[in-house]
Amino acid sequence: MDKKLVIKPEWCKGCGICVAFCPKKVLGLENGKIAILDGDSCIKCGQCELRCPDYAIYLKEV
Amino acid sequence: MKKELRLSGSGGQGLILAGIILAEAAINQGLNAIQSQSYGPEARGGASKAEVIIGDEEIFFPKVRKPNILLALSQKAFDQYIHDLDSKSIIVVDESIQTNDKIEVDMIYKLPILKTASEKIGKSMVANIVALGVLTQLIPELEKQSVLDAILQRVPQGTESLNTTAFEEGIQLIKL
Amino acid sequence: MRTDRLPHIWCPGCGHGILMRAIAVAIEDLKLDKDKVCIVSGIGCSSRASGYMDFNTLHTTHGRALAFATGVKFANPDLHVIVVTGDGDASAIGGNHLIHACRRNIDITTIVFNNNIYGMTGGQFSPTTPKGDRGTTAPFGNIDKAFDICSLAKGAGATYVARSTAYHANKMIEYIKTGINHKGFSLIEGISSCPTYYGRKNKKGGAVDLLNHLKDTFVDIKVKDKLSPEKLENKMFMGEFHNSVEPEYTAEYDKIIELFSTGGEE
Amino acid sequence: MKKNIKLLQGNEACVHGAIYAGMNFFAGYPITPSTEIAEVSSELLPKNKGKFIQMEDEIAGMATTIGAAVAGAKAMTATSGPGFSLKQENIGYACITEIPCVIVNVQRHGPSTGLPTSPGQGDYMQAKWGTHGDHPVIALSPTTVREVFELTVKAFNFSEKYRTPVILLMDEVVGHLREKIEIPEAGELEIIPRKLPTVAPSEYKAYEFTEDLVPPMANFGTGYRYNITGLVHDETGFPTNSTKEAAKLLDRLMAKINNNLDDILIYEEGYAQEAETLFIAFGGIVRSVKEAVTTLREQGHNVGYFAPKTVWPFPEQRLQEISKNKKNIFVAEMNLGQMIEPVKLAVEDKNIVKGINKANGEIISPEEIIESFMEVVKCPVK
Repeated sequence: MDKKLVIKPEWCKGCGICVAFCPKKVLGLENGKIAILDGDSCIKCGQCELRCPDYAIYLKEV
Repeated sequence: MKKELRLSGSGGQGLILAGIILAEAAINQGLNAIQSQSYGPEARGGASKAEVIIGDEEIFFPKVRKPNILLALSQKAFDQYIHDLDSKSIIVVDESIQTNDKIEVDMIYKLPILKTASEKIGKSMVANIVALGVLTQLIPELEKQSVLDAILQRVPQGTESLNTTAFEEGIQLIKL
Repeated sequence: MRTDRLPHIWCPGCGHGILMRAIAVAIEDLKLDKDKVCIVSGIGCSSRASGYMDFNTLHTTHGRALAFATGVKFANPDLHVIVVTGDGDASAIGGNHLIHACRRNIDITTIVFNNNIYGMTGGQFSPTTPKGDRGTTAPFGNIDKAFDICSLAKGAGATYVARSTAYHANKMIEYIKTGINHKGFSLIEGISSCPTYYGRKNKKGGAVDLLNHLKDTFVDIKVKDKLSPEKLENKMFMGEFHNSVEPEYTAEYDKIIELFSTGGEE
Repeated sequence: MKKNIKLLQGNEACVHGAIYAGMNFFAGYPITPSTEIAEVSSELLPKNKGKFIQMEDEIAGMATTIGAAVAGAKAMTATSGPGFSLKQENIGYACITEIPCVIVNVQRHGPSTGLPTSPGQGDYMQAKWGTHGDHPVIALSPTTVREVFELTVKAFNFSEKYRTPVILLMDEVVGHLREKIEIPEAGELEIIPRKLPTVAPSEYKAYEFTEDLVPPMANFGTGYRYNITGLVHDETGFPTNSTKEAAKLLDRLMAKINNNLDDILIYEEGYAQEAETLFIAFGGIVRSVKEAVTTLREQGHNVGYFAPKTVWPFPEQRLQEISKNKKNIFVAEMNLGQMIEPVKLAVEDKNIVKGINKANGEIISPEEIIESFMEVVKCPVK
């Protein structure tokens, strides 16, 4: 089953945890909110989802 | 009819149980009765007391004010609870207790209650039941059988004949 | 999750969100019936978790979550009762309830969100604030010795005791699952992070720094003996500290009912 | 003929009454003079498939009682002065979360440790105002052992009917007194069950504004997943900071009690309407008042008594009605003057209200009541 990275900027508080712990530097903050900067590099490891305190980023099964 | 009783002695002599038995005997006969007792440290070794009021009407105030009968099985209890008596009161004390000759009451019975329990029956713990025999003689409103029934309801299983004997010996101690 | 209640009230970068997710994932993985799960919490930042989780949720008074939970569990042992509490809630004002719930070994899973500070009231030191650290009520550094909540729980008789951190979230999920399946009192301490008060007050950095600190500081108790003293310097331990099988409270009481129930008064 | 007649202590009768009412859970902590309630519960509950737990402290005793009620139990706790103080925060929690439960307080002399084995009535005001914030309270106070049984049943009924904690405000006089009681047969006294939701879980609003202002309560574990919090909450049960919602909630909590005073207020009267002098008392002191009234009437004095059994809310309106023609009103209580306050609020001419007070651990005797009366009657105040 394939997975897709989904973000919910409206829940994001901009702490930067996902950005810091993403092993492939996929993520960034834009105007203090989560943004996918380089979606093609994502390896779907789920490190961002595991540690996002605000449930603003997750892998969705597609 | 209203009878106020104060049963006193040292903690552990079973006088609270004796008070409960008297009250139960009374209500089993269709009378009213209430029972209260001393709580706290004095109930554990000092001078403990149980109070019983028996009557044929509703009993409001629950405390004994003028005891018709004071039972005392220890010197300390006698000294502590001798107050409030009047010329109509009856005192029942163990023979070991020193009473004051100046007390103005109707009657003082000095009886070998403790000795009867320890020597004649061989169990000092039944002194309260011996005392119940004495008290039953002094309360004409109470039937002997209903007191005995109440005793047998409350004492531990297997001690029925021992307690029946103690009760009968108590009755024998006082011939009216 | 009650998604209509989100976003939650916790500050940016608060470790509590990570730990709450761990509980939700653990319950989902175990496929528990949502109607049979009861989350009980006390007062404090951690205790707001109950409001966001879609189960039977009971947000109680400060320190008393375990006492309320004991009533819920004892009255209905079919429920999975999970207590979410904080370091102050569990070990200061609720310390007495904690040790006695451990002692009874009642089948409750307690998850302590330990951020080493009172966050809700603005950053006062708690019983788990390390000695020397600062809080708004310890402006010159805390002179109190800190509690080790896991040792406390084990000493008091809890039969499953584990610790993980907001950084080691997968381990957290694993221990919570073991704790829920464990028949008896289980306590899982989740070391959290408070960038707003603890991090700022003690100049330990922001959300990312604090998580990195957890990553670097905590080592699994299993490898403790394999590491050299130099490598263990300034390290703290996580992992499963205790797991034993002992009679569980509600089951023991059911035996009394079975033996002595007469079906009628007297 | 005498099959259900027993000699029971007030504290024992409380447990028998509770089990009659359906109590299946007790959590508490031993404290004189209420301890017999815990002891008898620990024996009778498992025999009746109920549960007893001795908690680590008084606060836990209250919390666990509420927790059990949330899970569907009919739960009770029992305590005395110092323990009642400790329970207050969680009593307030039960008020705002509307969790039915019964709290027995066998009053002893206070403050603090006071005289642990001696009676007092100094917790009267605390029963109403002990926990912080405005809140509804029902408190019932029995005088006889039979009344302990009946009012314990009432306490459970009121707690379920109005979803509120109910306090059984006993005192040591009644708690430790052994007296004749005829235990009611099953079915003789009404038992009110919990009002459960009838709607589907998706429709359920835990704190809905129903017509009777008492929302149905879903027990945890029955498919209705909802949130209970001591924070101000809206109809859904979730916290809100809205001042409008805060006022709305508190108004409803008060109104659900105040709209039902006809049902809740219980009192006993003797010659109360006709008498020139009225004695007012609650709990164990009513016994002394009734004896004093009997004696005084035999002596030709036109006296009567008014004894509230529901002591909170206070039966203010009834007292107002019967107090119109009075020359003197005496309030006898084992404290330095607490129930006298609501009495004064109800009575038009405050000058006729006098206290007979004793706060030394001793019950007020009928003689003391008669003496107070004689003093006033001989030299009446202007």
